[in-house]
Amino acid sequence: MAEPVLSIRNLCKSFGALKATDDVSLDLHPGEIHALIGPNGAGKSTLIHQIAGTLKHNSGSIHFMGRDVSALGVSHRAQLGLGRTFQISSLTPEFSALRNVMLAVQANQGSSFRFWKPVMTDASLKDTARDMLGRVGLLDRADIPSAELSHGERRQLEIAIALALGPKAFLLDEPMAGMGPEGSKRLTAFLDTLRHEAPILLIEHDMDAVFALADRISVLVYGRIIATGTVDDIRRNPLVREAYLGESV
Amino acid sequence: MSSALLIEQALNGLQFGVMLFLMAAGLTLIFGVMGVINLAHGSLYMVGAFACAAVAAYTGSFWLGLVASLIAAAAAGAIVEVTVIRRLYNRDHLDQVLATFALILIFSEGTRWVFGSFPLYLDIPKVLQGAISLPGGGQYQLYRLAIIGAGLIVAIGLYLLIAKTRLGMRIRAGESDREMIGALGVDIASLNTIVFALGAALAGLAGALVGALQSVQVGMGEPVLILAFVVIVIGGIGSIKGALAGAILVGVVDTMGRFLLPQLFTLFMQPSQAATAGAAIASMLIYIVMAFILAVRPKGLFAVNA
Amino acid sequence: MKRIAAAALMAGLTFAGQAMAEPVKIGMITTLSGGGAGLGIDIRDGFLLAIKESGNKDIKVIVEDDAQKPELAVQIADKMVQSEKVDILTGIVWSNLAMAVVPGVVGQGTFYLSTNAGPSALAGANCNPNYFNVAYQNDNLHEAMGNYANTANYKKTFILAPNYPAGTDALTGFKRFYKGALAGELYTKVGQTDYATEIAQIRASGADSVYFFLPGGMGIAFMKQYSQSGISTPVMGPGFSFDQDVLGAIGDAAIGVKNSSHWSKDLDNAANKKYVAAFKAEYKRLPSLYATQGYDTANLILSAVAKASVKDKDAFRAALKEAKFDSVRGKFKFGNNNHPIQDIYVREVIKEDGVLTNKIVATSFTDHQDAYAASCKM
Amino acid sequence: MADRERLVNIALALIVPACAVAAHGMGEPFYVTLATRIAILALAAVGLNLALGLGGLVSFGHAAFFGIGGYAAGIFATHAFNQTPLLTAPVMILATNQMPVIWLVSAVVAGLAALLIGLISLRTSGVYFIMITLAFAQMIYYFAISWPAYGGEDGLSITMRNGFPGVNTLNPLSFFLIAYGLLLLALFAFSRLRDSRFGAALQATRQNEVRVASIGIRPLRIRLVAFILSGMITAIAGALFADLNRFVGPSMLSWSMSGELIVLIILGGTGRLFGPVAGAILFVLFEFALGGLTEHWQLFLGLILLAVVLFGRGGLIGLLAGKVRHG
Repeated sequence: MAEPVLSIRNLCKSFGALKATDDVSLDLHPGEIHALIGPNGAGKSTLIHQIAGTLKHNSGSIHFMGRDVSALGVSHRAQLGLGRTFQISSLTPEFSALRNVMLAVQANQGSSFRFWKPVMTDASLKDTARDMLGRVGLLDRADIPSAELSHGERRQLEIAIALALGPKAFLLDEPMAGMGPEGSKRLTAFLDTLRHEAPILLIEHDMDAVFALADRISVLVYGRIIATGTVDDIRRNPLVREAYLGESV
Repeated sequence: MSSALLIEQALNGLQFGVMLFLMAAGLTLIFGVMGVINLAHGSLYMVGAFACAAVAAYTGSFWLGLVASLIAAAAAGAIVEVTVIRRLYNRDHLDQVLATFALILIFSEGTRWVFGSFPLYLDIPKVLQGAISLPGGGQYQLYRLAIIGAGLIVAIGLYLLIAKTRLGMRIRAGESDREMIGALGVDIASLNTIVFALGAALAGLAGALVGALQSVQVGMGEPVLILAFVVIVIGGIGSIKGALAGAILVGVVDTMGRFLLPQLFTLFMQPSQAATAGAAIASMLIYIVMAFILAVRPKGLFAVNA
Repeated sequence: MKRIAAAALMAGLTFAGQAMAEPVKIGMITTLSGGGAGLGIDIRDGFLLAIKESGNKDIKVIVEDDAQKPELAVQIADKMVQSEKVDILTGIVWSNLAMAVVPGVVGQGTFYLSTNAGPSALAGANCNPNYFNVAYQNDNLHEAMGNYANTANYKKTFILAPNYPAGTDALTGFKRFYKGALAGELYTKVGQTDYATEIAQIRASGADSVYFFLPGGMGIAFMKQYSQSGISTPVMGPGFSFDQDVLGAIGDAAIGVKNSSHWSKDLDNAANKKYVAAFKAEYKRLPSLYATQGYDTANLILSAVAKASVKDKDAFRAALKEAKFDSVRGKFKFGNNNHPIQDIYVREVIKEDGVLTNKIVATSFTDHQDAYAASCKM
Repeated sequence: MADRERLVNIALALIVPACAVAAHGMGEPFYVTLATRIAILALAAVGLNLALGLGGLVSFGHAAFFGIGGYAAGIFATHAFNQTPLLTAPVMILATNQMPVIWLVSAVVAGLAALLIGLISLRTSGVYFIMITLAFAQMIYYFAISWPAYGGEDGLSITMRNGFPGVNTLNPLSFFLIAYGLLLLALFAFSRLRDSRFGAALQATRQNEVRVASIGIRPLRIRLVAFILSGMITAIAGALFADLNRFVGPSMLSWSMSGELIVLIILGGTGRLFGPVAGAILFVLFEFALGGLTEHWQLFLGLILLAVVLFGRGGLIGLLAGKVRHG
C-alpha cells in the first residue's frame, strides 16, 4: 500500500477534564475518501482543528506528506497542501466570491508581497479563480460579495477556495450542511470526482452521501475512534450500531 | 544606602502600585465584561478627585469628600455608559477609542468650566496625618499606609464580589459568554451599567485618595490612565489578578528604578550626568519591562482565554 | 470668528484726537484650556486690565488659546502675523512653546514680547532685536535662591528638578551662585505627581535645606507630600511655585517657605498699589506673578505706542527698549539682550486675612542681569 | 456609487490646491500655510490608513513615527545649519538639508522602529494592540523629553527650513506644492497597494485572519509589512510637519497626537482612499474656527467627535459617496 498522505498517531487533546480527542490514530491514503462520522460533540471538528493547526494537540503526532507538522502553524500547513473547508463558512465577507477564490490562487502561487499591479487585471489570478468557481457551479455569482451569498453558495465557495489551493489533501468539515437534497446530490457527484485530485478526509452528517462516497469510515465517539473500516464493515459493526447508528439512523 | 531607606522605597513602590491597581481594576473589569476599551477612565479619576476636593472644602470633612467622590464617579460612569458606551458594544475598538477620546476632551473642558482653571486644595484627614516607625529606624507616612490598606481591601472585596456573589457570577458569565447570560435571562443592560459604575467608582476612589497627596487639576487623569494601560497589558486584559500583579510590578519597578538607577550610574559617570541619564532610563523603564514581558508572554502574565 | 477685546469697547469714551492715531494690533497666544490654563488666564487678565485702564481705543487685542501645544501655537502665530497682520505678539507661557514660535515670528519682523517664558537660547547667541522679555530669564529666580542660600548659611542643600532642559537650567542657575555642598541632586520625570521616593532620599541625605524647581501641579504635589512626610528641613523654591495661583492648592503646608521673585504684592510703590487694588476689584482675586507680567507687558507696549508709530519699526523698537513705563516692580530696564535688569527678592509665604500670600523678607539681587547677556551680539 | 466616490475624490483633490493658490494670489500666506498643514496631516493619516483602514490595525502609537520623522528633519536641519557632522564615530556622517535625503532617513528609521514595535505588538490583537502601540509611543515620548542633546522638552527650532532641489522652500506656495505633491504620490501608491496582491491579502487579514492563514498566507508577515510601510509614510509627513512649523518637539510624539491622527481618519472615512484628506480638512477647519470662538473649544470638538462616532458612521466620504464596494 502506498504511503499515507496524512497520518495521525495517538493524538490527544483535552480541555480541562474533558478529553476532546482521546488517542486518535487515523490514515488518509492517496485517492481515497475517508469519512469521519460520529454524534454531535464527538470531537470531529476539534480533530480537524488540530490537523489544520488552529488548535495545538497535547500529545501524539501528525504527519503530512511524510513530514511531522506538529510544530507548524496554520499557514505553513496550508502551504504544504492541506486544503480545508470550515464547518461554519469562513470567508472574507466584503470580497466578492471571485476575489475570495483569487486570494487562494494568489496564496497558492506564493506571491502576496507584490505591491503595485492591480489584482483585477491579473489574468493568472482571475482566470484560474473563474475556473474554480465554474467547477463548483458558482460562476454566475462571481461578483456578489460573499456576505450576500446564500448559505449553500457559501459552502460551494468554500470548496472552490480549497480547490484553488491545489491541495495534496482535502479536509472537508460538513460540506453538505444546510445544502438541500438537490445540492447535496450534485456535491456528492462532484466529490466523487475530486478524490482523484487529492484524497479527502470528510466529516459529514449526511449518511447517504457518506455511504455513497467513503472508501473507509472512522467512527468517533467521545473523542475516541471506536471503529475504522469499509462501509460494509461499519454497517455491520455492533459497537457502531449501538453507539451511533442505533440512535441516529 | 540603609535598609530602612530600602524598606521605605519598597513601601512607596507598593503604595504606587496599589493606587494603579484601583485604576487598572476598573479598566480591566469593564473590558472583561463589556469588551470596551475606555480611554475616559482617567477622566473618572479626575471627577473623583474634584468631587472629593469640592465637598471636603465645603463641609470640612475629607470623609464626606471621599463618599462624594465615589458617588460622583459612579454617577458619571453610569451616565457615560447609558448615553455613550451602550451604543458601542457592537462596534469595533476603533469607534470605542474615538468616542472615549472625545469624552476626555468633554470631561476635561467641562470640569474646567465648572471648577475654574486653578488647582483645588485637598489635604489628608487629621487622623491619618503623621508617620509610624519602621523596623530599621525609618519612618513611614500613615496616610500612604492607609492607601495600601484601602487598596488591599478593595482587592479582597473585588475577589469576594466576583467569586461569591450573584453579581460576581453574572460578571464571570459575562466574561466568558456575553450571549449566554442574555439567554439565561440576566438583564445585560443593567449589569453593564452596574459594572461600569463600579469601575468608575474605583477610579474615583483612586482620584480622591491621590488628590490629597498631589494637585487636584484638569488633566491629572491621563498620565495615570496610560500607566494603568501598561499595568493591564502586563497583567493580562480582563484579569483582576493580573491587574493586581501588574500594578504592583509597575509600582515597584518604577519606584525602584527612579531610586536606584541614578545611583547605579554614578559608578561610571559624573553625579550630574548620572542623575539625568539615570532619570531618563528610569522614565522608560516600565515600558522596557512591558516589552520584555510581552515578548515572552504576548497576552500578559495572567492571560484570560489564553 | 475671533475674540477681539478692543479697549475702546471696554473703556467707553472716545477722544477726537486719539481717533487719528494709527491702530495697533496685538496678538496674544496663551494657554486658556487644559491643565495649564490658570497661568494663561492670569497673563491675559493682567494684560487686558492695563489696556482697559489706559483707555486707548486704538489698541486691538486678539486672544487665542494654544492649548499648551507647540504646533497649535505656531499655527496661531502664523495666522496672526500673516493673516491678521498683527504688529506685536505676546502671551506665551511655556518655554517650549516660545522656542517653537518666537524665532519664526521675530524672523518675519514682528515684535514679540515675552510675558513669561525666558529660555536661555533666546537670551544668548540667538537673541533678536525684535524679541523683548518683560518677565525674567529662566535662570534668574534660581540664581537668586542660590545666592540667598549662601546668606541663609546653608551648607548642604538637596536640589531637584524635572528631567528636561528648563529643569537642568534651573539647577545650573542655582549652582551658579550657591557656594555650599550638595546633599544630593535629583532629576524627576516630567509630569510626575508622586515624590515619595525623592522625599525618602532627601530625608536620608541629611540635607540642611531643599531647593526644588517643579512647575505647576508637580510643585503642588511635591510641597503637599513634603509637608505631610513630616520632614522639617527648610524648603526653598522659585516664586512661581508659591504664587497666588497655586498657594490655594498647596494649603498651609506652604507657610514659611522662602521663594524668589522679581515682584511681590507688597512691593512698596504707587504703581503696584494701584495695580493690586485694580486687579482685585476687576477679577475678585489677588494677582499672581503671571498677571503682573501681563500687566507690565501691556504697559510697556502702551508707553512705546505713545512715543512712536508701531509701523516705524526702528523707532518703536527704540521706544520699547527705553522701557519708560511705570513698572509695578518699581524699576525696570532692559539689558543688551532685551532681557530685564531688575531686582530679585526673597519672599516668605504668609497667611493674611485667611488667604495665603507672600511678603518680601530680603533682596537677593539688585539690578541683576542674566548669565547669557554676554553671548548676545546685539 | 464607485463613480460618485471618484467624483468626491476629484473634488477633494482639487479644492485644497485651489484654495492654496487663491490665497497665495490674494496675498494671504497664512491660508497657504493652513492648506499645507491639511496636506501634511492628510499624508500622515494616509500612512495610518494603510494600517488602520486596510489592515484593521488600530495603532494608537503612530505619533511615534510622526515624531521620528519630525526629529529627523530637526536634527538634520540643526546640524546642516551649524555645519557640524551628524556623527563623527565610528564613521563621519555629514548632515544635509535636502528634503529628499531627510525623507529617506525618516522613512528608514521609522521603518526600523515599526519593525521592532510591530514584532512585539502584532503578536496580539484588538485592545492589546491598541494599548501596546500606545505604550511604545509613550516610551519614545519620554525618551525625547529626557534626551538633552536635541532640546528635550523644549524641542528643536529649525532656523532654516530644509531645502528641495530647484525649489525655494521658504515660499509658502512652493512648500505647499511639495507637501501636496507628496500627498498625491502617497494617495496614488495607496490606491495601487490597496488593489494589489498585498492589498488583497491585507484586507482579507482584517476581515478573517483564520481564513487567510488556512489558505497559506501568514497574517503576521502581511501585517508587519503593512505596519512598517504605514510608519514610513507617517514619518515622511512628520519630517514635513517639522519643516512647516520650523520646530519639532516631544508633543509630536504625544499620545494626543496619535489620537488626532485616528480622529482624522474617522472624520474622513475609515479605509477610504480620500478619507484622510477629507478628515484633515475637517479637523483643521474645526480647530481653526472653534479655537477663535471660545476658550472652551475643546469641549465642542469633543461633542462633534462624539456625534460623528455615534451617528455619522463612514465619515465625510461615507456621507458624500455612500458605502464602500469591493470589486
